[in-house]
Amino acid sequence: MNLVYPLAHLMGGVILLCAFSMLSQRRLAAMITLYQVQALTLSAAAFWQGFAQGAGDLYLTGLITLAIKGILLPMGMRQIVQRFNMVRAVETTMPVGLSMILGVGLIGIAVLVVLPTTVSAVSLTREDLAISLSVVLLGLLVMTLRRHAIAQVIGFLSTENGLVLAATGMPGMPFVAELSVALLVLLAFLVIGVFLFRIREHFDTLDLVGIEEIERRGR
Amino acid sequence: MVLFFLRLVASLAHIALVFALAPLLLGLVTKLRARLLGRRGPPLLQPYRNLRRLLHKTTLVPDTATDLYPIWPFVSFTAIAVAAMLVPGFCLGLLTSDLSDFITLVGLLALARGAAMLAGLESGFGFGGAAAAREALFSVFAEAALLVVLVSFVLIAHSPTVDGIAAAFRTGHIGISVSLGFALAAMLAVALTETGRIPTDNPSGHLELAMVHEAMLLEYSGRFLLLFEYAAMLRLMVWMCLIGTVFFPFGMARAGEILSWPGGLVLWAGKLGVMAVALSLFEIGTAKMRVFRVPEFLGVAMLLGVLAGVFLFVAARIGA
Amino acid sequence: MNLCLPAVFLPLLAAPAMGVFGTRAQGAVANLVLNVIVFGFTIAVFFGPGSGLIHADGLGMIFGVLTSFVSLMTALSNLSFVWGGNEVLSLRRWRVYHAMCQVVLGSTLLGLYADNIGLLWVAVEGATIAATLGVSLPRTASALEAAWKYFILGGVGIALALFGTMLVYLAAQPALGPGLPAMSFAALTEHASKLDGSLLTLAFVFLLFGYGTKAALVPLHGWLPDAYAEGPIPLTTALSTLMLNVALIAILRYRHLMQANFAGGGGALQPGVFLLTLGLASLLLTAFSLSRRRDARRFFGFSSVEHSGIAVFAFGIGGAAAIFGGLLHMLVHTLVKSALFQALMRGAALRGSAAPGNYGFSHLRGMVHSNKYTGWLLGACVFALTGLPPSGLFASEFIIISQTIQRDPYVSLPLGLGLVLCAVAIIRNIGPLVFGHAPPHTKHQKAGIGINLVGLQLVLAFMVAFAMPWFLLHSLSSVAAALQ
Amino acid sequence: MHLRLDALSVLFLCILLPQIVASALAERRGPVTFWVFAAAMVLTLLAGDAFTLIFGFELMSAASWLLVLRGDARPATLYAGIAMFSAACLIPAVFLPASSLAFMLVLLGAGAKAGLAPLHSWLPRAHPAPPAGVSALMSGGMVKVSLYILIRYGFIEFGAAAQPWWGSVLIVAGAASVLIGALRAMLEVELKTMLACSTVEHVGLIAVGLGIALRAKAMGNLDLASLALQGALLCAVAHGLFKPMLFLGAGAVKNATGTTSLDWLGGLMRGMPRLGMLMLVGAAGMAALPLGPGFAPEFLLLHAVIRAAGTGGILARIGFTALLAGLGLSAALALGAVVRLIGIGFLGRPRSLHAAAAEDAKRGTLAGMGLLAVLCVPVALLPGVVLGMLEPVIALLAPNSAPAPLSYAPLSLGILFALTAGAAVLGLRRFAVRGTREVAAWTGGFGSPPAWLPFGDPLTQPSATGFAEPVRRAIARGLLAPKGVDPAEAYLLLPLSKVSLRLTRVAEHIRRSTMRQRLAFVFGALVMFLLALGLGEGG
Repeated sequence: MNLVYPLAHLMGGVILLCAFSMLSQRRLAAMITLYQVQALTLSAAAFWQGFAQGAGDLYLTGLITLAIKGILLPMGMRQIVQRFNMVRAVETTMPVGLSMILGVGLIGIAVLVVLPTTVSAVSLTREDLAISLSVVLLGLLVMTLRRHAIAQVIGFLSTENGLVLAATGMPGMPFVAELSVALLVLLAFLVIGVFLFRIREHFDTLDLVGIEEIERRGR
Repeated sequence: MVLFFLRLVASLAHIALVFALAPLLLGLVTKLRARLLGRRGPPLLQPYRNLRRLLHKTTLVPDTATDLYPIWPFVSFTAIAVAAMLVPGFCLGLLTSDLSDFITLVGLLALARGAAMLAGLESGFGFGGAAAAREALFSVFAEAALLVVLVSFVLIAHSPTVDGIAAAFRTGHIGISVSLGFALAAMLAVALTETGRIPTDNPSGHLELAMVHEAMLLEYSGRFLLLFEYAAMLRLMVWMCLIGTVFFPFGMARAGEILSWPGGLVLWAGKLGVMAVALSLFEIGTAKMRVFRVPEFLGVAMLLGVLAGVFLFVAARIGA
Repeated sequence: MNLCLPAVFLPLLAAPAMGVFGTRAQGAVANLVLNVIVFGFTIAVFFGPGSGLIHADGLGMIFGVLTSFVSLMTALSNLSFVWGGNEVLSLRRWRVYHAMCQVVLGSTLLGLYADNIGLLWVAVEGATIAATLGVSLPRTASALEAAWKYFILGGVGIALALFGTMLVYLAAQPALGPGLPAMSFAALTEHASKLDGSLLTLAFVFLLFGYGTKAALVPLHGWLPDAYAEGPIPLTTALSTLMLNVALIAILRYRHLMQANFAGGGGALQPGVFLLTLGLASLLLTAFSLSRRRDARRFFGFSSVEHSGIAVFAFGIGGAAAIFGGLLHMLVHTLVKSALFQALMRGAALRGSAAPGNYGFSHLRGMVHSNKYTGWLLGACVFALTGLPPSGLFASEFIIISQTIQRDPYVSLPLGLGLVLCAVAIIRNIGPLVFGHAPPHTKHQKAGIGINLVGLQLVLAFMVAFAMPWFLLHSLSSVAAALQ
Repeated sequence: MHLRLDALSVLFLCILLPQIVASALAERRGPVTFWVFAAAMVLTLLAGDAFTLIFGFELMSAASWLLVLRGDARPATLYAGIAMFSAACLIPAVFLPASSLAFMLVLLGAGAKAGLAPLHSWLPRAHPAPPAGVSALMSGGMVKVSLYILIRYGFIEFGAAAQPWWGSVLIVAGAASVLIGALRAMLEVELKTMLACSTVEHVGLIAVGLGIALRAKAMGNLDLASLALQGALLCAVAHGLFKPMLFLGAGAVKNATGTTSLDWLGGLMRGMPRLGMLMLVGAAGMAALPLGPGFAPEFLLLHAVIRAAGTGGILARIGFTALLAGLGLSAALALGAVVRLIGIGFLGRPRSLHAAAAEDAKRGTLAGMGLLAVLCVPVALLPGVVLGMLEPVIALLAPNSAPAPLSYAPLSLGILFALTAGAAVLGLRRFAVRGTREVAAWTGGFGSPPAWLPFGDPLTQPSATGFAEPVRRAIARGLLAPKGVDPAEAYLLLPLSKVSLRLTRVAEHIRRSTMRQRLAFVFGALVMFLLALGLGEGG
């Protein structure tokens, strides 16, 4: 039997699982690990899709993903966590249970939105789409629920993973590699930004409350 | 041609009579009042004497008065005098009958009132100003009441002129209607206010704080005061003629037919006499009211006027 | 031949060089020269629209010229801004600043000329990153904060836009087959009715949110006021005019896809309701946010929110006339806004320094006492924003309102309410700002020759609205008809 | 953008032009804005299509707003708000088909700009702000332009769809304006504010006339319609003449004494006799006294009301009778206000050294006022002729109606006046003692004034406030909101401003939101949209 789609779905499922369990994690280190797993799975998925569709640039995408997201970024973030000794637990703004219920709701919405829409589309991309959409939404949810900049960055990164997943799932979509590179530039700036904030002594902690303080001062 | 001539004569006669009898009327009212109060009272012709005395007095002008000081008496007098020419007395169909629009009449009275108020303010003197302010307050309600009464007249008589209204009413088939009764009451109240009689003002009062009409003229003397006095007498005459003509038009002469004149004259004199008696009776019967009661008094009059209009409508519905 | 390519790539290629070499003065001059050349190219594009991935359709041509013109004006006023020593930046940052100006220009033009949805997305992303860097340049606490906000929110927007873009491809791919055609606006528009309508609708929502973030529609506008207020002011001009336009035009193009699909029975929803919702939200929230601003640049940032809201509203109303009104509104608003920000810069310069933080109304008030001409021009610019005649915006708003009445009378009530409230909130600042009592120790000074640029742009705005040259009228109306 | 000229626009141009000339004379080549303002009004009157009309109207608002702003910044915002509100009402209205909704919008838009109750309270604040010439033009001209739009759309454009109740609404609004305007004119102490209030009153009078005409026309009673139209239009003409005159005079007073507060004036007749005479003419018009320019319109309107009381059911009867009472009330109040203006301001003793030292107005002002005064004469003495000129307009507004001839003949009245006055003068010459003797006025029992008050102690003569006191106590308590505030402000503007304040607070709250909250907005909105989409497509 054809292994293409089952495997693709399996990997998609793993990625979604990572994104979902990020919600439940309280500690930064664990979130980073989850992200790493997610990225690695993604690169695998990219390779697999490239193999399945016989599209060369998907290999490139997978390579980039593996190298940068799977290895470099997690290392960098661990660095930050170590240096700014933030190994301690992240306080979330919302009890984990509630946030997970929200996450389930989001997945439900994603399925609700995607499944009826893609009747005519290639049936297989349908589930891929549902999965990647839920990954995107979950990432956004993490961004809005977490206080620490690192946590938010991770949320953003997982959103971006969802995007790449969708891109790889698109049958024969051109520019996938280019787009993922462009996204990477964005991520790079994001992480650099985090460094900037840390290096320059404007906010004694990355906790965005610092920013909000200035915001409160009016105007 | 003859008709026109007759009307001219009638008009002139009317004017002459009105102007000549106005002081007498005042004298009559004063006399009657004094008698009813058990006093002898001044002679009937006292008003004429007053006027003559004023003729021979030097006119004193306060140094704070402006150049317009002499104007106001003339304006006030002229407005009232013209009103007196317009309101028919003993006979209908005068030359001025077309001019005698009710609203014009109201306007003339307002003009005279305005001139008097300005006269009160002329020399920047406290009592005159206070009196003018009160007069302004009274006039607000008086004018409203008068206009409201007008509705029922015009709707019954289908004519806005006093002459036309009288002509319509004297052809008796309107009969006595409730609304006209209300209208009469309202009109009387207004008349009392306008002519400055008790209960709104006391013509024979001498306390500046209490006076309205007289207080506005305190700074005037000599011939200017004469004009004001004469205007006041004429005003009384005008109102009596107005009420007599509108509500008791029976027996009024026609300018066209000379034979009806004597009857008209007699009846007119009779009406004036009756009204003078009624007025003096009313005046001794009531006391002067506080300034801020007057608006209520006149407000009631206004309400009566509205009621008159409404009842007229109802009556029309019932009749139809 | 394709003249779009040089217009797009000249600034993009020059940017790295400018980022590395040159003093700040040289950078400013180079900036100006490049702008002049690019302006020439954008005009020449009318004769060489070209074809393929990057080519100019009517919309691209018109707004390309507008873009390069505005950025030329900005570059001109840039000279005095740079030489005026208004901004204290290290040389490195000056270089970055000039490079960023070029990147913004280039990527904006790319966004206008791109015929490929992916390319459009890349352009917008590049512009965003450049603008973020620019905003963070002053390195003040509030500037970094603003940049950070801008970056996070803009990043989210960009991610959503990418997702939408991919969905569009997915919707088109069955009909147009895999590969480039399924990403080309021309091809998509051609076969709009064959696309998968329901996917397209889903895509539109994401695109609306993605590009709506760039267009600063409520509730996606969170980044805007700070980003406007904290960056160097010439950049603010670019932000509030050029990038807004790109985003709006992107929304317009996708809206047309959807509308055409709906009309062709492709099963898409009517795009109108989404656009109307966001447009009205922007209008009404702005109306009440304006009234308490104490900083002029934040204030006018919010007014940009209002105006992009109006434009989106017009697109939502639909129909050739309304689209025409919306485009006209964008044109005029671009000119007026850039004039306004330049006038503000000159005014602040008269009051000492044009660096961020010197734009409080209390600091700028009574401008006529500093310089009569500047004061009156400033007043005229602010007044032009209210949309009362003789402002050019009157014409466009008039068209939009009349179309609203005819097509959708009920939404005209909130529209009118929002317009009135915004206009009142804007107009009440003119009195103090222009004629009020100047702060103590204000001397009457000479305004530079450059102040005439402001007048020039105002006059242009008036001309565009009331005495539109026939060819512009013709091409704009044909564009509107094509995109209805 | 094309122009048109028909009888209506010609009439309003004729109303407008003398004012422009007079104001220009008084302002002697006023600022550019002034001319833009004037030109915009003319453009509005000449407009041949909706765009031109709105353009001119808005340009007029904008220019006048700038003029108000230069005069006094405080009312400017309120004025701008009202102007834009009227724009927001008018622009839709001109596009809707003829319907009740469209007419109501026009009524709101034009009425707000014309100062019809309950949207009038900006007028007494904004009109006094700019220099006299501009105030004159705003009060005499701009208001008329708004009424022009009301007439044009109520009678011509929407004439086919007219309903009787349109007229009734107009009448009610007009009556309210008449009452409040007259009452406030009696109470205000500032000269220009008082004149502005009386403008509200006259706008109300015109509106009442128009309303009766609209109602009668819709009910098919064309003669009544034409009578009411005669009244309304003649009132517009007369008001357009005497009100600018009074405003110019007020400006001259301000120039001469530095104040327009009646409580600091007095005895100006000595210092500025010519101005005083011209003011008398205008005042006669404002008080609608016989032989003045204001009486004929009042006369016609009252007759129209009385005639209208005969039509319709019991409600109409009660309503119109009450309306008549209201008109009488306000007519007397207007007389009181005028007496107060002339008597306190120009007669009596000065209340301040400035007033004592006032010198007569400049030649330009006098020329402008003189021009208007001369134009008042035909309106005052030959209203029949003026009405004859109005024929085509009335034919345009109420087709195939036969206006009844005017039953008020000021000329013959005037002759009677002249005869009587002449007789009185001659009689006194003949019989009375000649000459007068100037004596010190009676101090009314007060002590002699201190030396530094050569014209006596101001406190010993009635003040404007005191003069209005009886009316305040007797009437204002009932009709105005507590503390004599205009009811429109107390019950309309104040609540609105409170609401907007609350909303502003909400907006501020949103603006201050932290970044996570802003992210949450985006995310929440997205989820909302997606949810709506999913449900919409699933269901």
